[in-house]
Amino acid sequence: MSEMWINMGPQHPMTHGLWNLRVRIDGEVVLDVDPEMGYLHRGIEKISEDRHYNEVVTLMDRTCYVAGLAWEHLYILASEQALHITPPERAQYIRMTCEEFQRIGSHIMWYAAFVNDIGLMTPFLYGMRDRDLVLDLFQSFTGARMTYEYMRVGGVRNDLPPTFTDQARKVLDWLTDRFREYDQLCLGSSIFHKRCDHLGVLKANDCIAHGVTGPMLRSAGVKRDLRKDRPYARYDAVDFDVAVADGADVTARYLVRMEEMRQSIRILRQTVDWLEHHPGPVMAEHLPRWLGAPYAPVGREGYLLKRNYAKGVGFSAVEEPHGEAQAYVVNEGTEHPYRVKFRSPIFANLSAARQYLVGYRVADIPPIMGSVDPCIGEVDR
Amino acid sequence: MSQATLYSVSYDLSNTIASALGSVLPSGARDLITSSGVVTGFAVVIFAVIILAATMLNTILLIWWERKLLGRFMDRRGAMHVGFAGLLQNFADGFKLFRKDTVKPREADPLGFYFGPTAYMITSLAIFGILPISSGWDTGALPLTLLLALAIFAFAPLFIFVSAWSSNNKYSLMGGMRSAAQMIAYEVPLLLAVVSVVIVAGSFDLNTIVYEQQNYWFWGPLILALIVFVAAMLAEMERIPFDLPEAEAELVEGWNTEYGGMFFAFFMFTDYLRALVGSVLVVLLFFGGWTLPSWVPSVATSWPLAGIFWFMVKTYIVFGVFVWIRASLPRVRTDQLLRVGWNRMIPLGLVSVFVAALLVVAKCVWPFGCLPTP
Amino acid sequence: MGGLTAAQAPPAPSPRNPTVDLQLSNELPMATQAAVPFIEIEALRAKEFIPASKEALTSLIAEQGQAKLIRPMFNWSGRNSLFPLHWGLACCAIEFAAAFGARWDAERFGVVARSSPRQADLMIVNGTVTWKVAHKLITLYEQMAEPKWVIAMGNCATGGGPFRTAYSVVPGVDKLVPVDVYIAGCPPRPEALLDGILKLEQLIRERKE
Amino acid sequence: MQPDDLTRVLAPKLGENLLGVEAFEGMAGRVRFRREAALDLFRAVRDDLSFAHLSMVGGIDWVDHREVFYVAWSDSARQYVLLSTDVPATDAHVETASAVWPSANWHERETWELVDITFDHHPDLRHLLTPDGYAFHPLLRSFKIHEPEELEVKTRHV
Repeated sequence: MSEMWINMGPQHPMTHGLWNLRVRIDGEVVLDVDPEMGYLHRGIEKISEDRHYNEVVTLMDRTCYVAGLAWEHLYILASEQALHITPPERAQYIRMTCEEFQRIGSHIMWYAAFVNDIGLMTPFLYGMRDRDLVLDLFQSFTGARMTYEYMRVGGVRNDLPPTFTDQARKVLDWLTDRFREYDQLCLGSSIFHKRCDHLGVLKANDCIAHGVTGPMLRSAGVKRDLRKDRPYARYDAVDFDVAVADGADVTARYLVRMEEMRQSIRILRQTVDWLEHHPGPVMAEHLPRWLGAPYAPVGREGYLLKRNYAKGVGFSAVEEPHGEAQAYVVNEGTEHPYRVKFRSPIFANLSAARQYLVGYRVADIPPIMGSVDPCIGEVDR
Repeated sequence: MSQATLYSVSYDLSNTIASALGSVLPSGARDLITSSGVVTGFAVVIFAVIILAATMLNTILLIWWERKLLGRFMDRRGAMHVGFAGLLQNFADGFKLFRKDTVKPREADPLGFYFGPTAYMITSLAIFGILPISSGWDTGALPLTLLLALAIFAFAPLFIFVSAWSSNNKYSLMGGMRSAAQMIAYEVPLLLAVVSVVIVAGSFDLNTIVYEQQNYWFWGPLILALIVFVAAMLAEMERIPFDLPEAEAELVEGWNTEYGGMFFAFFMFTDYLRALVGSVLVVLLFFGGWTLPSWVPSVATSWPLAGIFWFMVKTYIVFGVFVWIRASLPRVRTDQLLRVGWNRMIPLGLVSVFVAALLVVAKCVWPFGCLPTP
Repeated sequence: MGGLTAAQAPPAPSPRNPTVDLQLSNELPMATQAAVPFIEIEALRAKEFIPASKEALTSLIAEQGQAKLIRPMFNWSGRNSLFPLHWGLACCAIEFAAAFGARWDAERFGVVARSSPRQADLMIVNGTVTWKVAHKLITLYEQMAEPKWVIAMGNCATGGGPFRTAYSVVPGVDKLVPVDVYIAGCPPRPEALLDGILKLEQLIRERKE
Repeated sequence: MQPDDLTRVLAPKLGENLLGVEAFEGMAGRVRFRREAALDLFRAVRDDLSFAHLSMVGGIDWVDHREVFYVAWSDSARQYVLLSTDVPATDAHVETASAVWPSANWHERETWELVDITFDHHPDLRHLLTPDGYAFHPLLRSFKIHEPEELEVKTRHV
């Protein structure tokens, strides 16, 4: 068979989203790849310019739809820096709790999609089943399963319900057992090791040169986690380890993500304990009225009075489930951000696709791309 | 009381119809209708129709069985809402696919595009004409039924490749090439496993093979052959972990990507038909066919059609194991699959042939017992 | 490389709809994909290449006095076995996947996702449709064999949703392909998706085609 | 690492092309430079200050001029640094950073198509997010947001 280009996407079971991987193959060997993005480009950075600070939160949920709360957190941190607002401590703990639960939810979603890529059908269903527990927990205090609109500049929208801590502990206990089962289903199978060991190798130097972050970087042995290296919210107050592996291959990424979920459970046990014993306000005081409204359904018309408050530039970086996400918010003294710029970790991880795909086989593309965990919403924005 | 066989049933039916027709026809025509040649020919047609209907019904039931079983493995229920417990779901799918348009890509070759799936289904259906399902329930005319069944079974990669090539789709082509490579590679270990059974039984006739298992079923001493046979059969049936030709993750739907409507129904149907053949062969070769061990009280086997009943039960259990494997294993890669086939399965098959030869020489093996004396 | 000739050149572009006018036809404006060979579709009904069966079928239907038996059976089978196309656009795709999970189990209703458009009856547009993917969406729709249905899942597919004002977003997938059922929600819960599918079944039953 | 440390290393290398280093909350500092010295600055920041990881490249349209900013991370200092340069709106181009940091490749493609800033000597300056041949630069302030125009709703042809 001579060389040929095949389009894997935009409608292809491998893609987990809307993108096109153009692959040049010779027989079954991959010679070259060219990711083609932009099929889900919704112009979020542009329409943010037309929205209030709190209204942009709505878009953040949809930017990365499997890690909505992490992206809300990212944007809120940058906005608060740009607007010179400090949230109360309880709000910070609630945000941490949200982010860690979101990390578990996102990683379970990754697990479900990834095992489906290597042909395991049952764990997909198990993953979706267990993820629903996390979503139910979110639903108990945000009212939504996936798009929460929960965080606000200066705090969070509402406090947690009184039953939250008990439910959260139950979910954590259940998940601890289930992760053992997940490992049995994957690592216990020699076919899994045959498929995933020494596959999609991206060494630490290449990772750093191509801007790859998150579990992919940690799987190459680089111990970088923004929660440790540049603590935001109250991550300096909780105790956890950074998950690292050596292989730089698909198995290593699997191990890193599974370990991260266990560490998230460890963090969550601490934050849930803290939340149980420290009631308090969840919204900063002395906010401008349009920012402080707890349910913040601020229409454009009623609040367009020109106010005079300090300009500023905000920058935040968050260890999102997929890697390092960054936001850059420019505040020019109006109700709308002047410019919002986001850095998506998967954007960088996918841009290095040529480094970790070329030389492998067509059958290896789904596991490798599955281990990258692409979420196209945040790539295209 | 002579046991009713499928052929005797169809012959009686044919005879009844012929004499009924003959009584209303003029004498010249009556002689023709009731002549033994016409009655026999008609009996063969009835015979074929019965087998065809039973096979189709069984295959559709098998799909239902897989869907329900797979659902239970996955902590859900599977088809529920069409018919009782979803029993009619597959009929709905079938009717719908027959009604749907068949879209042929302009660049596709019409001959191969339509011929491939049709021949694939017809050849696979033909296998059931010669497989015995109970004592006397077969054509009974062939001493080499097993060999013939496997020969027809081996046609499939050709037709798959023809249809994949002529759909003019890159994914189809890759799926077709994988399929051909895999099926041909696993043909050899499959036959080696079968040869070990044949050596012990001393015959290619499936009736004889079942008869030879009256003292002990062959899966015990020939466990190696069973493993090789099941692995090779999984590859031939293209089921997980060997479902590379239709590996959903990378090759959209594999070699049937371009097929929709009726021809897609042919493909789906034939896949399960072949799964049925695989399960039936496993039961016949290793699990005593329609017989039960001698310690089972005779009340279990003394009623009519008991042989068919137990045969079906065994077949569905064996297929359940295939579904279990599907629910719990990932998919392997093409090169790994071929390497396992040539490097592991063939040596194992040779060892099992050797074991079978020892078994024949020893005649009696503890704890299984002795082979029946002819 | 084909490229654009003068005759094919798009009309003056607007920032919102940068591509040429999208029409439902076999001749798609594949301006951005001139180099990629493009399989054009030729619909062949099953009865056309088996004329005998066509004759038999039509006479049978005629005999049955406008379909006492055949049509209800086909209608029953069509509405009870809807195979959606397996593709994910955006947020709703996750809920689409959740609907196949253990808690909702869409397979109870005979809904099985197929990866190939040839084998799908139902296109569930689960997410925001951008102008860049509009061509691909129409191509996929055309690749599906009749009879086919479209469900617009979520606010984005229904009318643009929160991205309605964005420059790159199609304000509703019904501007590209005919839609049978709209499901509200951002994203709709899996129950809502199942409800939409059951609504479509009802629609097929009432249509009596 | 403080802004003074940045100045001490960068000033001898860049001379007058270094416009200043400001403090920036949560970062090592914000380095303003003239675009002529872009490559020298990138090399100095990567090699001498060990900011080996370029995270983000973005552009801002300030109507009268445009700003390009880069965010880089240093594993040894565990800090980010922000580099920014102004380019005139009529002649918006700057040297590519992808020769120094390969990760800049896609970020610069995105900035080129959305903010209309050309990156000289970029290896592969194609459209990334917008369709090929898209003639607009949506993140410019002159590109207005408005409700979509009415389009014809497709119905099923019976």
